[in-house]
Parts: sequence; structure tokens; C-alpha cells
Amino acid sequence: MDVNMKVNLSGVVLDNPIIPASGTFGFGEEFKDLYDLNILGSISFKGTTREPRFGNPTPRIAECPSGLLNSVGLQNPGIDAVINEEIPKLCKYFHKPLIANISGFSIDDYAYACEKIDKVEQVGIIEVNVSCPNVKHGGMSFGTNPESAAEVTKAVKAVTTKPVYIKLSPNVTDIASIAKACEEAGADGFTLINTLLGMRIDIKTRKPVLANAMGGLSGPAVFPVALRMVYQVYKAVSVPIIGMGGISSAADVIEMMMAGASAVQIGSANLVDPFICKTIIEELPKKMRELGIKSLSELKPTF
Amino acid sequence: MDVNMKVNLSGVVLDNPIIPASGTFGFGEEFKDLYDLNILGSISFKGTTREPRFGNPTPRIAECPSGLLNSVGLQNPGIDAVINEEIPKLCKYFHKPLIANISGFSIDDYAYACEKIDKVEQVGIIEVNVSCPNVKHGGMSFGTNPESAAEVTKAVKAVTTKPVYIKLSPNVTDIASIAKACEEAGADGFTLINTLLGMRIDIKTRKPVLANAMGGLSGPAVFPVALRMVYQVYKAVSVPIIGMGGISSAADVIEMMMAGASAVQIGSANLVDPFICKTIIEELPKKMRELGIKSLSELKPTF
Amino acid sequence: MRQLIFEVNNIRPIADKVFELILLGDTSDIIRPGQFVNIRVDGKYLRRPISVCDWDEDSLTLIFKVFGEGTEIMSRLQKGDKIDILSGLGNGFTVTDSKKALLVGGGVGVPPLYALAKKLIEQGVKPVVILGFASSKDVFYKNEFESLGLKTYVATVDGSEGTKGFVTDSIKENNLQCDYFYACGPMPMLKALCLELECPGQLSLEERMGCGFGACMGCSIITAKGSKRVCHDGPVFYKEDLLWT
Amino acid sequence: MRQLIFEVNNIRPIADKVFELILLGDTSDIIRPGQFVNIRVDGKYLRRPISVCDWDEDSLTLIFKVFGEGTEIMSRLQKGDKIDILSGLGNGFTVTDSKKALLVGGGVGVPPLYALAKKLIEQGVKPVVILGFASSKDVFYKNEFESLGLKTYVATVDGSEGTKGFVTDSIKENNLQCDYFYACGPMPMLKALCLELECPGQLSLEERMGCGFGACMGCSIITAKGSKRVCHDGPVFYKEDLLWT
Ligand SMILES: Cc1cc2nc3c(=O)[nH]c(=O)nc-3n(C[C@H](O)[C@H](O)[C@H](O)COP(=O)(O)OP(=O)(O)OC[C@H]3O[C@@H](n4cnc5c(N)ncnc54)[C@H](O)[C@@H]3O)c2cc1C
Ligand SMILES: Cc1cc2nc3c(=O)[nH]c(=O)nc-3n(C[C@H](O)[C@H](O)[C@H](O)COP(=O)(O)OP(=O)(O)OC[C@H]3O[C@@H](n4cnc5c(N)ncnc54)[C@H](O)[C@@H]3O)c2cc1C
Ligand SMILES: Cc1cc2nc3c(=O)[nH]c(=O)nc-3n(C[C@H](O)[C@H](O)[C@H](O)COP(=O)(O)O)c2cc1C
Ligand SMILES: Cc1cc2nc3c(=O)[nH]c(=O)nc-3n(C[C@H](O)[C@H](O)[C@H](O)COP(=O)(O)O)c2cc1C
Ligand code: FES
Ligand code: FES
Repeated sequence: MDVNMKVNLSGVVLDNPIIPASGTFGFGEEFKDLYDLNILGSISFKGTTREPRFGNPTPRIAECPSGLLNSVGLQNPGIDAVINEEIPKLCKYFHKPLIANISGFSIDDYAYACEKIDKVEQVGIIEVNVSCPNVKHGGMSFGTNPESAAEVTKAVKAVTTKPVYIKLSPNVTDIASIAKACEEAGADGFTLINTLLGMRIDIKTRKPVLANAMGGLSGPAVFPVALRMVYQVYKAVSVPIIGMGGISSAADVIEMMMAGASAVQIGSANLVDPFICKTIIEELPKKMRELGIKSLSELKPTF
Repeated sequence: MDVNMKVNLSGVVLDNPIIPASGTFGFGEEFKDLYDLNILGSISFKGTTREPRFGNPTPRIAECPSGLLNSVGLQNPGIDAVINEEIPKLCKYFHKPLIANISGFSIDDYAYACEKIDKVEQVGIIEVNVSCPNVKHGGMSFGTNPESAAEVTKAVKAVTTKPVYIKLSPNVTDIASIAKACEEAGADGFTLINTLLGMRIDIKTRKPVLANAMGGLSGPAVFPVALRMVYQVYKAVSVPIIGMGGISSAADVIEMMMAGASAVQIGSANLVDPFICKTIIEELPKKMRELGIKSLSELKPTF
Repeated sequence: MRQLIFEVNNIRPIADKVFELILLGDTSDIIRPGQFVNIRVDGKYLRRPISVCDWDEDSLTLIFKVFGEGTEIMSRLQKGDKIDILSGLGNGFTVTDSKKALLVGGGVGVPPLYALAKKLIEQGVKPVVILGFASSKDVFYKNEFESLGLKTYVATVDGSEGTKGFVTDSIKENNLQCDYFYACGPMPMLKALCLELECPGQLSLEERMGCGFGACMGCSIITAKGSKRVCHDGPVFYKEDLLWT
Repeated sequence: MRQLIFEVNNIRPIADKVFELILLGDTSDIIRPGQFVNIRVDGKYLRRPISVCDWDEDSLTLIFKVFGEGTEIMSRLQKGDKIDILSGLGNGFTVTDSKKALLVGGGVGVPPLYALAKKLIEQGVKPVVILGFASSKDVFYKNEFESLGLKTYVATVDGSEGTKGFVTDSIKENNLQCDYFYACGPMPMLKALCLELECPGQLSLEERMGCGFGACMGCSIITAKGSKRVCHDGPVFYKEDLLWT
């Protein structure tokens, strides 16, 4: 059986739905020697802000059952360095449209960075992160109510020409209403989920493991929550969804697409198995044949 | 070193903080032959409603990484049968104050059942579940906004004399504000977390694994989220908290108490290891000595 | 019920993706055919319920099919490996003295019928056995039942062995009569048997389980006698108590 | 960096809760002392980073202390077990030709200094070694360093062996002179060395890691040359680049 892995995100056609998730793949540098990056559907690069950021104090990582907490806090060299240095470097090895992950601390920040990144030819989709739980002001708070999420969407849409995907926070009561508000404000698609806010305490020192006390939970532990939210958003909106949260196998990819995702991102799994994206891309056709799936782009909830 | 495991929940003193969680221990029947139930701090019995309920169609259980989904949907014989049959049976084997877990579909339901259970001598604490994700009307929706949660609290407090603990939902943007509203409405304490709404799809049949599509995620996967929420509620209120969500070891108990819990409940772990509560109660003194903890009731966040 | 450690004595494939697993350990909690054990599998959260196929004082035979990840991991067990099981779960079959008994098994519903057949023989009953599978590559334990001296029929859906069709087709084709039946297999098979066989019988059901010992209400069904837990009040139910919708 | 399967050749306790683990496999990714490997541990999500203590063409020696659950699980490894590691991580030490070199290790910071000592000797440098531990029961590898022909001092915090106090006390007590130092150990030790030793040096840092190969930014520190990832730009840094606050 011939299988077709191509998927379409607002006109940007990917060879396959596998995209390394922002923050777990840097700017591709560490992976380019491991395998040919061009096997990937796309790459969502490390969350970028107007100004350079070091991020939060260390420790920034804590082990959890089937996952980890991180409180990196958007460490990045700033939008100008990303455009002038990181993207050109990455594009020596990767020749497909990129997903540009952008964060901010004010509506103005978002608009500023998105307007700049919109001019970069290699960028296919702008992913607006209104859901980072690891920054004090802005970040997640924009993503936790429909009005502010819609406001960010509108401001970014006003200054960009490329498809704008809003990256949603799972730390909310009603993710569908937030997605709907963003869709009305012009969002071309959604990426979800970002990390679930969590905490660990070191019982020997009686202090939180993370210097920042709380951090974002990711990895297989969050997969059922991510799947549920993708399904809820799928039911609420009519634009494409990039699903993520704990995906670690070809079966997980298919399950996520059956919940309503048009493509997926792989995050934490890259950290513990640097070859996971390659493995999944190789396994997908086999799994598709096993399940009688001819074309990934046909998958959607049938319930 | 002599260690003290006693804890105090609104005047109800428990020999130790270990309480099997509602819905994972039935009415004690299946465990009474495994070990002497009186080693437990208390028992929170299966969620009870005004009328008998069969609950949702099966399958009601789905495997997840480090946890499970359930969509049992409050199967119980109704408040009258619980008072007249289940509690008397349980009290043949268990001679300590019970925690009565009560659910409803209207404010009136809650008040009705709580008023009845308040008269039962063996009940030490009434645990009001405003967070069941597995029932269509009522259930979790009462627990997802401060006003309705406070309204339930007020109604129950008006008809009861025993300490009332509100069992909170983790499926919310801001759990602290809901806890605060309930505290103002008279809540004597809180139990958290109930399950996180999740979903799994069977990729062979392309249908959700659960007949009800979505269910509640519990088990070690949710531990970091539970710990964070216990800490957030601890910072927001001044009444005791019973912490739960993924606890599976004496170390987890101590970590949860360091986050602000005065006692803990053990849920899913009972299902995969029926002796877990006994094991934890035996391990706790050793762990306390190892960490130099003299009295569990002294533990609280030191950050 | 007890939580026990058993040691793998032998594991071997006996049909396509089907393995026979022989465990050594304390079997004293198993008292009736049709009971099951609940097995902890490395890397999985929930245990996996598997019927007891046969047992003696210190050994236990299980037969399982690789279905998903849990049974896949189990299929890689090796002699000497230790596994953690909850033993002696469920009610099991009640042996009756009906003389013209049928034993009807479908797929991985076949295993519990083996120990049941031995018990019936002990009681002087020689049941007729009908085993249903998808295809000849899936057939197992036909010889074992025949070695007990029992007449054993096979049905396969694709007709590659025995009667083409379901166990009910085999019953018709061979004009088998009975005054009682014992069955275990997929729900559609059990339903067809209940509707097509006029005599009374006992049926072992399957349901997704949280605990396997009655604590979580994950496996409840509604019966003529009210709600029952498959793991604890079953898995074996009397035909007359089952409600088919 | 490569992901490789290694086989346990030997594991033995060498001090209180400290184990020496010898692995067989392809070590070609390890090119400098001070590099580390990142080990997958059954049942844990993140890998555990452990320094390379020594290596030759096809074997790798690691020394680790049981600290939490991950290293506890590792301590139960047995000969013949296979483990999944990311090999050849980090920059490692750069051997300089300074003749009066000190090697200073604290606790589980000692292991990487062993391979470094061998490399220095190859280059004709005979460093003096100072090893710091909490107590005599924690001391390991003193003999191994001495067998290389190196003068080796021990300091223990409780004074039960060698100098009572920290490595810096041992340096003072023995009036050790140096024109260069290489160090690995707890942060307070590294800080004290940087402040008290006037000569230049290289220090191997520890930080909680997400990936261990530069992808997650989990292990960043701020240095005089800007932000650096301990796993990828380190773990070895030059003294002059470290900012102590
Ligand atoms: C009382 C009882 C006795 C059984 N006896 C046998 C036997 O003797 N031989 C045999 O091969 N199989 C038997 N089964 C079915 C067996 O339990 C499942 O095939 C097995 O659990 C599948 O696990 P998995 O991890 O491979 O599949 P997955 O689909 O990955 O499992 C996911 C979850 O679903 C559950 N599950 C999946 N399929 C079933 C099922 N059919 N019934 C119940 N739970 C299921 C699993 O236990 C697990 O919790 C029995 C089931 C029950 C309830
Ligand atoms: C580059 C490097 C080299 C190391 N080399 C050695 C060595 O040769 N021998 C040795 O015994 N130890 C070494 N360590 C420390 C070792 O990694 C930790 O002791 C170990 O990870 C603890 O794991 P655990 O599961 O037992 O503890 P837990 O506390 O249960 O671990 C929880 C999480 O915290 C991380 N963690 C805990 N302590 C440390 C630590 N001190 N440094 C980094 N991460 C930590 C773990 O990796 C894990 O992700 C090294 C650390 C680093 C960063
Ligand atoms: C170490 C780390 C750093 C992350 N940084 C970012 C980021 O900069 N921007 C962003 O939108 N998401 C970030 N995320 C979230 C991931 O992109 C992803 O949404 C989340 O981890 C869930 O997917 P996973 O379970 O596959 O990891 C980060 C996650 C991790 C683990
Ligand atoms: C099978 C099952 C049934 C449950 N039933 C109830 C219930 O009736 N009432 C209630 O308040 N919580 C119920 N819960 C939630 C648990 O009491 C607990 O809050 C949750 O499972 C988190 O704890 P854990 O991770 O230790 O299981 C149920 C959980 C499970 C797994
Ligand atoms: S599986 Fe828990 S009650 Fe049956
Ligand atoms: S641990 Fe991931 S970048 Fe260093």
C-alpha cells in the first residue's frame, strides 16, 4: 500500500507531520550531525523574544514520573540575533519552511517581534506563544483568558502576512473558548499544548527542585490531557491544529491526529532520545499500513 | 528518634495522614481481608449521591503513561443505602472517623445528602466533591468557578455541623481563587486534586477508549500538578488541605506535606498495589528518621 | 486474593502471537477454573488480567495473545524472570452435574475452559468442546483438549480449519445437543450463544479493568440482579442474569 | 555524540554507596578526559549524566554514588545487562603543559580526574592529587592514583582520614604549590579553589540536565563570555571565565 504523509498547514505543505517542538531542539545545531534535518516536516525553533534573555536561575529541570518540569524561561539571543545569525545558520542545513516561535511580555513585544520575523523568507508559519508558564509577566497570562489571547492575535495579524498559529496554554478551565476568541481575531491555526504548571520539592533540602519553584510539565505524562484539549479545540474551531504533549511514537502521532491534529510537534522526547523524530518518521509508514491508513491528512475524529 | 505521625484536620485527629481516596477503596470491603483497616488514618468512601447511580457505560478505564483514565461516573447505591448498609458494614472493621465523599447535580442535591450524612456518628469529615469530571450536569462545573463553588459550600455548611472539606478540580485556570471563595463561604478545609480531564483513542477502532470519550487522569503522572496546586491553595487559604494526586510512596507523602498538605489521600496506587497504604504507613517512620522529621504535623512549605 | 511473586518456568509460542506461559509459585489462592490473575508489566501502569488456563500445587499455566504493548512486553519474558501477580481473582466457573455439557471457547477465551474441562472430567462429566478462531494459524490447544479424551470441534472464520464460520455454525453443522454450556470468548460470541442455545449456561465476560479485585467500579455491568463488577462478582455469570441489548 | 548500547562487564562497591561500573562497547566517541555519558535508567524519564572515569578501545569505567532513585536503580545492574547511553558528551579537559599541576577532586568529582591524570602523565606532567571526601568510609581511588606514581593527599571533613577539613585545607597543610589546577567536585569546593589558588585552572561543573547535549537550555550558566550550556560548552570551564557571586 502506498502511503501519503503530506499534510497542509494553512497552505504550507509539509512532507510529513513531524515537527520538533520549540525549546527542545534549539536552532537545530545539536541535531544536524545526528541526521539530515530535511527529513523533518518542519522545525519550530526556540522561543524568541524582542530582547535577548538568559532565562531563569538554575536548577531549571526536574525529573517527574513519565516527564519533566522545566523552568528555562525563554532563554534566547533576541529577535535580531535569531534573524541575523541563528536562522541563516540553520538554513544551511534545513531547506524547508520554518515555524517561528515568538514570545512577549506586552502586546507591543509580540507585534514587534512578529513583524520582524514575518519578513524572513524561510519562515513558513509564525507560532505565537501566549502560554509560557515560566515567565513572570506576560507569557502564560496572555493565554489564560479569551480577551487577552484575542488581543495578541489581532495585534500580530495586523503586522504579518504569514499564517499565525497561537500556542495555547493547558492551564485553563476552558481552552475551547480561548481558541474560539483567537479564531475570531484572525488566528490561522493553533498549537497545543504548552506545558502544564507543576512543582517538585527536594525532600532532603525541603526546597523546590527548581530555583523558580514552579515549572512546566511535559512528556508522556501529559499526553491524555493534550489529546483531550486538541479534541476540544478541534470541535470548537475550523482552522488547523498542531498537536503536541508527550508524543513519543508513531502510534502517538496517529492517536493525536485522530483527535483532530493536522500535524504534531515532538518536544521532551527529543531530550531523552535525540533520534526520536527520525525514528518516528521511519515508523510512520509501517504503522499506517498496519492500520490501513492511506493518507495522514485524512485522519480526523470520527466520533 | 521517636517520630509522631498524628495529624489534625479541623479537630479530627488522625493517627497518621494516610487516607485511601474516594473511588479507589469502595467501602473498604475488598481491603478488609488484606490488612487491618484500623492502621489507616481515615477512609474517604466512594462518592455518594442523593439517588443510586450505575454510572457511565463501559469501558470506563484506560491505561496512560504513569496513570489511568477513569469515567466511572459516581457509581454508588445512593445516600440512604450508604447510610443504612455500607457504613454499618464498614464500621464493623473500621473504628475511626470516616470521610464522607458527597456529590450532587444541583445545590439542593448536595445539601440534601450532606444533611443526611451529617447525622451519621462515624462520619468525621464531609468531603464535598465539586470536581467530578465524569458526570454531565453538575459535578465538575460547580468546581470550575468561584461563585458556584462558594454557593455549594454555603448550602452545605447551612445544614451540617461537621467539618466540611471542598474537593477541588484541577481543571481550572486559578485554583487559589476558587479555594478562597469557598473559604469565605465557610469551608473548613480542602481536598485536592480530583482528576485531570483527559482522553485516549484506540487507533485500531479510531474511537475513544472510554465509552464516555473523556475521563479523569490520575496516578503518578499528575503528581507535579497536584503538588503545585496544593502549594497554591496553601498560600491562599488558612484552613487544612488534604493533598492527593499520584502519591505512591512515603517519600511522595512527605513531599506533598512539604507543599502544604496536612494529610494525604492515596487513590490510583491502591488499584495496582492493594497493599500500598499499609506499606506507606510502615515506611513513613523510617523515612521520617532518615530525613530528621520528628513530627509530620510540623511539615509545611519553608519557601 | 494475594499479591505474589511467580517465576517464569517456560514460555513458548503456540499459535500466531499466542504464548503459553508456565509460572512457578504459590497457587493456593486459585480454587476454581475461570478465575484469573492480574499481572504487573514493567513500564505499564495498570496490571493485565489473564485467565488461569491450568494449575497444580506449585505451577500455573497462562495463555495469552499479544494484543497491545502490555502483552507484547509479556511475550518477551524469559525463564527465570520474576513477575508480580495478584492471584486468585474472580469467582470462576461452578461445576454442575449436567451430563450433556458443551464447552465453547473463542480465541483467548479458550484457556479457562481447559482447567474447567479437567474439573468436569473429575466429576464424571465429559463435555463436548467447540473452539472458535479467526484462522488456522490462530488455533491452539485442540490437541490438549483431545488428549483429555474429549470430542473437540474447531470453527474458523475464514474456514481454513474445521467449520467455516463461528462456533454457533459448528454447533449447527455438527448438530450438537446440550443441556448445559460453559463459554468464554468475545462478547458477540457470548451473545449469540445465549440467544441460540436453549439450555442454561455460564459465561465468562471480559471488561477493561482498573483494579481486578472490586475496588474501583471500573468493570461494572448491569445484570438482572442489579449492577455487578465483572472482576469480583464475575467474570463468570449465569446466562439468565445477563441482559443483552 | 552517539546513542549506543553498552554491556555491563563488572560492577562493584568501592566505598559507601559508591560503585565502579565497567562497561563494554564502542568508546570511539570519547576523546578527552572530563567528558561524560548520559545513561537511560529503567523507570526514569531523564537520563543520568556520569563522568567518564577511564576508557580504552572497548571498555569504559564509570564511578557513581547512589544519590536518589536513578543511581539506586543503576546500583542494581548486573554483569551482562545492557544499557542505553549517549556517549561522548561535553568538552572535557584540555591538557596543558604546565609542569606543577594540581588535580583536585571532591566526592563524585574524583572520577574524571583519573583519566586526566593518565593523559597528563602521557604528556610528561606528574600532577599532585588532592582528594576530598566527607569521611574515611567515602574515600575511593586513592590507591589507583598512587599506582600511577602520583603523590596523593586525602582530606576528610570529619578528619577520619588525611587532613581534617576540605581540599583547600589539605593544600595549605601540605604547602602545595602549583602553576595550574584541574578540579571537579561540588560548587562550594570549586569556588573556594578559584578564590584561594592564584594560578589558572580548569573546573568541571555540575548542573541538572534535561538533555545533556545542548538542546534544551536546561543547564545554562552565565560566564564572562556570556551564557554557556554546562553540558555542551562545558562541563569544563576555564577559571577566568567563571563568575562567582
Ligand atoms: C478476566 C479477564 C481474563 C482474560 N484472560 C485472558 C487470557 O487468558 N488470555 C488473553 O490473551 N487475554 C485475556 N484477557 C484479555 C487481556 O487482559 C488483554 O488482551 C490485555 O490486557 C491487553 O493488554 P495490552 O497491554 O496488550 O493491550 P492494550 O490495548 O495496550 O491495553 C490497554 C489497556 O486496556 C486493557 N485491555 C485491552 N484489551 C482488553 C481486553 N480484551 N479485556 C480487558 N482489558 C483489556 C488492558 O488491560 C490495559 O489496561 C482477559 C481479560 C479479562 C478481563
Ligand atoms: C556532567 C556531570 C557529570 C557527573 N558525573 C558524575 C559521576 O561521575 N559520578 C557520580 O556519582 N555522579 C555524577 N554526576 C551527578 C549525577 O548525575 C547525579 O548524582 C545523578 O544524576 C543523581 O540521579 P538520581 O536519580 O540518583 O537522583 P535524583 O535526585 O532522584 O535525580 C533527580 C534528577 O535530578 C538530577 N540530579 C540530581 N542530582 C544531580 C547532580 N548532582 N548533578 C546533576 N543532576 C543531578 C538527576 O539527573 C535527575 O534528573 C554528574 C553530573 C553531571 C551533570
Ligand atoms: C526544555 C523545554 C523548553 C521549552 N521551551 C519552549 C519555548 O521556548 N517556547 C514554547 O512555545 N514552548 C516551549 N516548550 C514547550 C514545548 O514546545 C511543548 O509545548 C511541551 O513541552 C509539550 O510537548 P512535549 O510533551 O512533547 O514536550 C518547552 C518545553 C521544554 C521541555
Ligand atoms: C476509579 C476512580 C474513581 C474515583 N471516584 C471518585 C469519587 O467517587 N469521588 C471523588 O471525589 N473522587 C473520585 N476519584 C478521584 C480520586 O479520589 C483522586 O482525587 C484522584 O484519583 C487523584 O488521586 P490519585 O492520583 O492518587 O488517584 C476517583 C478516582 C479513580 C481513579
Ligand atoms: S476492575 Fe476495579 S472493580 Fe472491577
Ligand atoms: S542539559 Fe539540555 S542544554 Fe544542557
